Amino acid sequence: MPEPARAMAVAEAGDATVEPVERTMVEAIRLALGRAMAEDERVLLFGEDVGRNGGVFRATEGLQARFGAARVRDTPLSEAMLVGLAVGLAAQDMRPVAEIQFAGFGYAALDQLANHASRMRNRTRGRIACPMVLRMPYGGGIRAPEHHSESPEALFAHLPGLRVVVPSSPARAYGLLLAAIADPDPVVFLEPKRLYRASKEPVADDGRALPLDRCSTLREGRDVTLVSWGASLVETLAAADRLADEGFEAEVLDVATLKPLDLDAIVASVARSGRCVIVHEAKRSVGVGAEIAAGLAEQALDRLLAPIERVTGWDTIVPFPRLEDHDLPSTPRIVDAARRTLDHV
Amino acid sequence: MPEPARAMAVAEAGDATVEPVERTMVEAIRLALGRAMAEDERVLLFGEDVGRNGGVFRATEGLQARFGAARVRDTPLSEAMLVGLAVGLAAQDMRPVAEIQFAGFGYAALDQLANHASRMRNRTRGRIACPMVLRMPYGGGIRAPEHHSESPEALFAHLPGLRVVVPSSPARAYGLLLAAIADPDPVVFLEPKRLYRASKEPVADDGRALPLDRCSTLREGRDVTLVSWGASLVETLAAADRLADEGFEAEVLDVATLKPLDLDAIVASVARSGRCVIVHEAKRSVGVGAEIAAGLAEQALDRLLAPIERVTGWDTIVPFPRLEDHDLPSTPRIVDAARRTLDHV
Amino acid sequence: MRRVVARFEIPYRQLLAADGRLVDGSAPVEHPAAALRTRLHAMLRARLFDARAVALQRAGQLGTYASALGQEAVAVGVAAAMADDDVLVPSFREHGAQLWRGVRMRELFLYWGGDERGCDYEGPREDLPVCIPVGSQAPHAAGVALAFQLRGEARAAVCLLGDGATSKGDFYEALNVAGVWRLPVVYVVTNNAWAISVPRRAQSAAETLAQKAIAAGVPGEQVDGNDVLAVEQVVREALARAREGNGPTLVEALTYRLADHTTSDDARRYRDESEIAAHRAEDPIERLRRHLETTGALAADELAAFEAACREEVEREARAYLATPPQPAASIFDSVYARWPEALEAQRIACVARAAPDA
Amino acid sequence: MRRVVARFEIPYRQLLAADGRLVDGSAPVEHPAAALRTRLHAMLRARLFDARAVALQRAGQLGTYASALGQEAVAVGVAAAMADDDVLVPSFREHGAQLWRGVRMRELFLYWGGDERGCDYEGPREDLPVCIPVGSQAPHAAGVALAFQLRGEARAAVCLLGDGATSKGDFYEALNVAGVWRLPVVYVVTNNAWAISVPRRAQSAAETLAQKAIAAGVPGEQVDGNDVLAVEQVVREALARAREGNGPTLVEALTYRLADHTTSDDARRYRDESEIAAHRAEDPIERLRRHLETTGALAADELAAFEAACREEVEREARAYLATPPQPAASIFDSVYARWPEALEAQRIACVARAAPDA
Ligand SMILES: Cc1ncc(C[n+]2csc(CCOP(=O)(O)OP(=O)(O)O)c2C)c(N)n1
Ligand SMILES: Cc1ncc(C[n+]2csc(CCOP(=O)(O)OP(=O)(O)O)c2C)c(N)n1
Ligand SMILES: [Mg+2]
Ligand SMILES: [Mg+2]
Repeated sequence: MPEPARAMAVAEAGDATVEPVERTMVEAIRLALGRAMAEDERVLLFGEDVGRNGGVFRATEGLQARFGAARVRDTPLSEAMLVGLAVGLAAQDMRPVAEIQFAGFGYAALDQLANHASRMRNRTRGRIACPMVLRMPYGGGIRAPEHHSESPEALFAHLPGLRVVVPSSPARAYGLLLAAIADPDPVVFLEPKRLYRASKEPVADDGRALPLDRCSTLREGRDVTLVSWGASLVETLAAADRLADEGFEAEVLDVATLKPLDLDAIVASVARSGRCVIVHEAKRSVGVGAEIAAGLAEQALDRLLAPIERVTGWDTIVPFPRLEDHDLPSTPRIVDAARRTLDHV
Repeated sequence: MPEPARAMAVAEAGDATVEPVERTMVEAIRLALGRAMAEDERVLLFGEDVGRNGGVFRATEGLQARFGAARVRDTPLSEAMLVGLAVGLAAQDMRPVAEIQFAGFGYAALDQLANHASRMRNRTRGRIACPMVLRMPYGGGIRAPEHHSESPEALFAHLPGLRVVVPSSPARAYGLLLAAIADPDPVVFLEPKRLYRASKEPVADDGRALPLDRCSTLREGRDVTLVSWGASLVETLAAADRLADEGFEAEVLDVATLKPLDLDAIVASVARSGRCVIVHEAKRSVGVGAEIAAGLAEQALDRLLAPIERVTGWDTIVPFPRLEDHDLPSTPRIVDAARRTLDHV
Repeated sequence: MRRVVARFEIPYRQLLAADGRLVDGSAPVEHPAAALRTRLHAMLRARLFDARAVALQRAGQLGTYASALGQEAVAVGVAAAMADDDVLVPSFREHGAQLWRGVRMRELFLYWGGDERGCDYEGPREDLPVCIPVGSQAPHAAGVALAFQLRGEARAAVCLLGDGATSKGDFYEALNVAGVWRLPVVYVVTNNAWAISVPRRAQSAAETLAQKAIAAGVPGEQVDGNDVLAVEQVVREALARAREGNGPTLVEALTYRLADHTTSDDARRYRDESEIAAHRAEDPIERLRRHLETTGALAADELAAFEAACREEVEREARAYLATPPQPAASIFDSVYARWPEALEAQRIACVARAAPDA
Repeated sequence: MRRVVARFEIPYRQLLAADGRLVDGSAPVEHPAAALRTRLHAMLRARLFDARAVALQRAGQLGTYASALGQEAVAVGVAAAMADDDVLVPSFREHGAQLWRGVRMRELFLYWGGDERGCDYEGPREDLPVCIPVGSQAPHAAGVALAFQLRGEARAAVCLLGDGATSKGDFYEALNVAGVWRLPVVYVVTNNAWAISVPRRAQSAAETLAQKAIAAGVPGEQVDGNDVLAVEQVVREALARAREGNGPTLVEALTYRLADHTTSDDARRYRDESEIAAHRAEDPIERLRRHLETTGALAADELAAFEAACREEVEREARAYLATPPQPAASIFDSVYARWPEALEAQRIACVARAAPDA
């Protein structure tokens, strides 16, 4: 790899003096992008409408003004090209961060991901790597037109060589995105767009990455383990509240990195609780929930006190907005499932 | 839908007078294609090199000479276009059967499959349907160059609206392909190319379709259930033989339709045996094997006497040919896994 | 040695000047006055529908909506050139064409209101529904056209796309296969100068989008997209060629997106008001109205009367839309497959149980 | 009114006629005789490598292999035009270019023998490896070129594709973005008349493939692909434009695939021997040899001596390849990620345990 022509600032590993500020997820993402660009000149952003418009969700707002149109660039309209471009840039030791406007338009980029991004390192025995991040808003619940509410994480999680990361809160979005950009391998970073502005939490612009490949425990409890990621954690946590009202302690895990999967953490929790409900918006069949359930059936069978439950989008086409709520995992559905596991004898 | 301009011959439902002849899988597929074209003028074949060349695996050999270049046509080189073309043809009540030369080139067609073929019926409330078949040779074991040995069935099986069908023998290929072509919805028909010429069995050109959405039992046994599909059934059956030598009776199921999955049949077998080993060439994480294991963990947990085992391709890039055997599920690996389930106490 | 082996030209067509007069050198318009009025009416009808849709969205009664304000001449010109049994393969901003072809306003409202029944057109049963993934409809049009060709039918497909869509592989791939198989299909690019915030010049270095046809070896032509008569003429000629077995054509219609990209967009973030103002002067409805007035083909109160009738239709249809109860929850399973698979029946049952009022 | 708004031409370049003489009107070849001999040698070396690879495959010692017999002038002409620090983004039939740029024969043998180490070039570390999915490398070249542009480096990427690849969306999309961003990249289409069994005329109705450049608003040029000097000249000029910030070029080099598509193919199934015979007369090596002989720049025994040296290299490299032990089983985990994830470690352990000799 050639040394980049211009000197690259090196990230200060955590600047704890920076005050945390209440921020939404989209603000946290913008902050992380700005931080990464400021710290490493090799980072560049591109995608449709990410420049002057700041992205259709405003995740890149202000970044073109700050870093210039060379480093924050609007591309012609093509998702496959975006990812192919990133492969070439990454091969030249750049750090491309590409945005696909909605995950439903990411299917077109799957060929470049599966046949190139994910395997450049392997097929060249490490001579050429592919440190890129592909950001995609995903999921439903915002009454968007058809094709705008897809949750395709399972497709990416099946592909070897990729990491698939999903944040569930502003602070986690900040830290995981920094980690994704710093990662030496390609990361598909799926942003639950329903959470972009749903709530705020304190986020410090301290440059601290969160660890990838790790689940985190959002709530402890010993009766049943609820496993989810992204926006569905809202309903999952609400279900935990309702279960608490009924006297059951639910543990809630945020998977965060869907590939590779931190199965050990899930097994550890289920080994304690004996019961597991997996929740995801994505279609049920061959979803990431299946992988978690399979992992448990392999490694925690003897600890399971009840059948594993999955609360997921059905194996239907994501409904147009008027009926989408019937597809999304709702708190009552999660509570029902948890109760079934608790009632099992 | 307009009535097709020319009269369409209607399939005779099974012509039992036709003598069975020993045929390879590729011959059986050719036979089924010819039969379908002869019976229904709306059926047409297209793909790269399917015409004069008869397909790189010769599955369409002789069909252009028989049915003409209008109905058996070479396309310009583009897999996405192939599938998009099929969507338009199907919307006009044609019965397109498209070939993608190797499944590794099918990733590029995923957008057309996910965003169109699979949902045309749903989004038009049935006004327009998509009766198409997408044939793809898949899988490894023939020492083909990189990208030529992919097993992407999990990606297709995750998509709602699609059927995913995999034959495991010449006769099953004949019957399942006829069923796929007759099916009113889109079918991804994955042909285990390692089996194309591996063996022969009697196949009668009787026009009889086999049922879709059904597992079939290739071998009965009560000690352990081995579940697989496509080429891996060769090693799976061999493993059953070895287990028999050791005194264990293995039941072997051929899943055949991966989506929708005939879980009932698998549950029924595992309920008897209490032990299950799932075998597939595809990469392990979020594979179809995970869905089967998850289904069992939901519906047969109380009958499981041992953790479910999966013997799969690793979560690595499919190795170049020199090392591919280390990735493919081998008979010893299957036997090991079955023994682990049998040893479990 | 260097010699030229191929030469190409891209023509441009315009019949009406901005002031409604015939452009120098244009052949006199061939339509009878009544036909011209029909086109004027259709553009007005589309615009009034459009305005109502935006209003419904602002009132929280419709989902995100893509206005076609200012682009009516392309949609109407294209639709007017088509035969009834041709097939329209639209993008998402062509209600003008869909309405002309018999799609009902309530269907369009339902679609943009988030209800699949909005794609179950009672009128043009074979027309494809709106296409959201940009450019991905292009190969469908080729497929439809191939069906016509195979069956020996003198029909054609018409595919509408945006300037942004011309950057997508599907577009080139489809045009290429249509060219090499001489399929009866016409691709019409509505170049409205923007793809959300990306201006046309940032989309491609090609001087015209019509010249993308050259890559496929097919004719490409530019037309004034605010001149409904020119659009119709160019597309009519292209359709005639298509039906005669002479293959596809690519038409680039130059117009301007006066509205925001959709109701979720705020175009002031990325383009100047002054640019928009300049384009308002090119209003296609105004242009044809002037033409008809100049030639005395439009009675003084006719337009007002037509507008009133349209408003009534729009209101009636909006009411019908608003009065349409949602589909039952179970309907999400009804059309995924011709028959919902037995293996998945448990999902349907669980969903329906949850959706029941007492659940 | 109809007027022409854009005009285009596709030029064609040739320097050497089939008999080796300068074509009428060609400028005298600018290279010194030694440089010309280098190009002759490179083509011969590529051909001898190629023949050995086919022989190894026939002997069961190599996997499926794609011969470039007859196409050596394109690969060598392109490589000769490039600077060392340019980056090659090849397809799968361009060992002539790869060898020129320092890829070792044993690496190519390893690659086609089914060993990933064959892509770990010791020489041109930044060149991308062979690309199997047709056309999918086109956007990579744009990405590499964008990196050069961003860093202000006077370097360029060169992407090689086949005629079949020009039907793929990736190709158009990449050319389009390269055009609009004026990226320093040259796309060279090796039009060898066939894409497996699909002849060039069935691939596109475009009269030339060079004209696909017009769709992207970039220069397109045809060149005699059996004339190594013309190829080099055209690509050299294109590279100069690219480095000066004047954007990409599309070059179509006309040649012919004398061999089967790959060792798995039997071209007799779909093309006539007579067609091949006609093309044998255009042999690029023969052409340059004649030129050099005519101009007295090639000593009588020089070629034979060079051939002998090449054969020795080929044999040495083939032996080195055949003597290379396979990678250990665990190597399939080594380069999937920079570090094999802990979460997946059990898989690695299981695989290695099974692969152990005593397992
Ligand atoms: C494949 C794809 N990528 C991105 C989008 C998001 N998007 C919707 S419309 C649009 C711009 C389309 O521009 P153009 O083709 O010019 O059509 P216009 O909106 O101007 O009618 C984009 C990027 C999409 N719908 N599909
Ligand atoms: C995307 C894709 N589809 C299909 C194939 C199978 N295939 C390999 S080479 C080839 C033809 C390529 O033709 P061309 O681009 O002209 O290159 P050539 O083989 O003539 O060098 C095909 C169809 C592939 N490798 N990639
Ligand atoms: Mg536009
Ligand atoms: Mg070729």
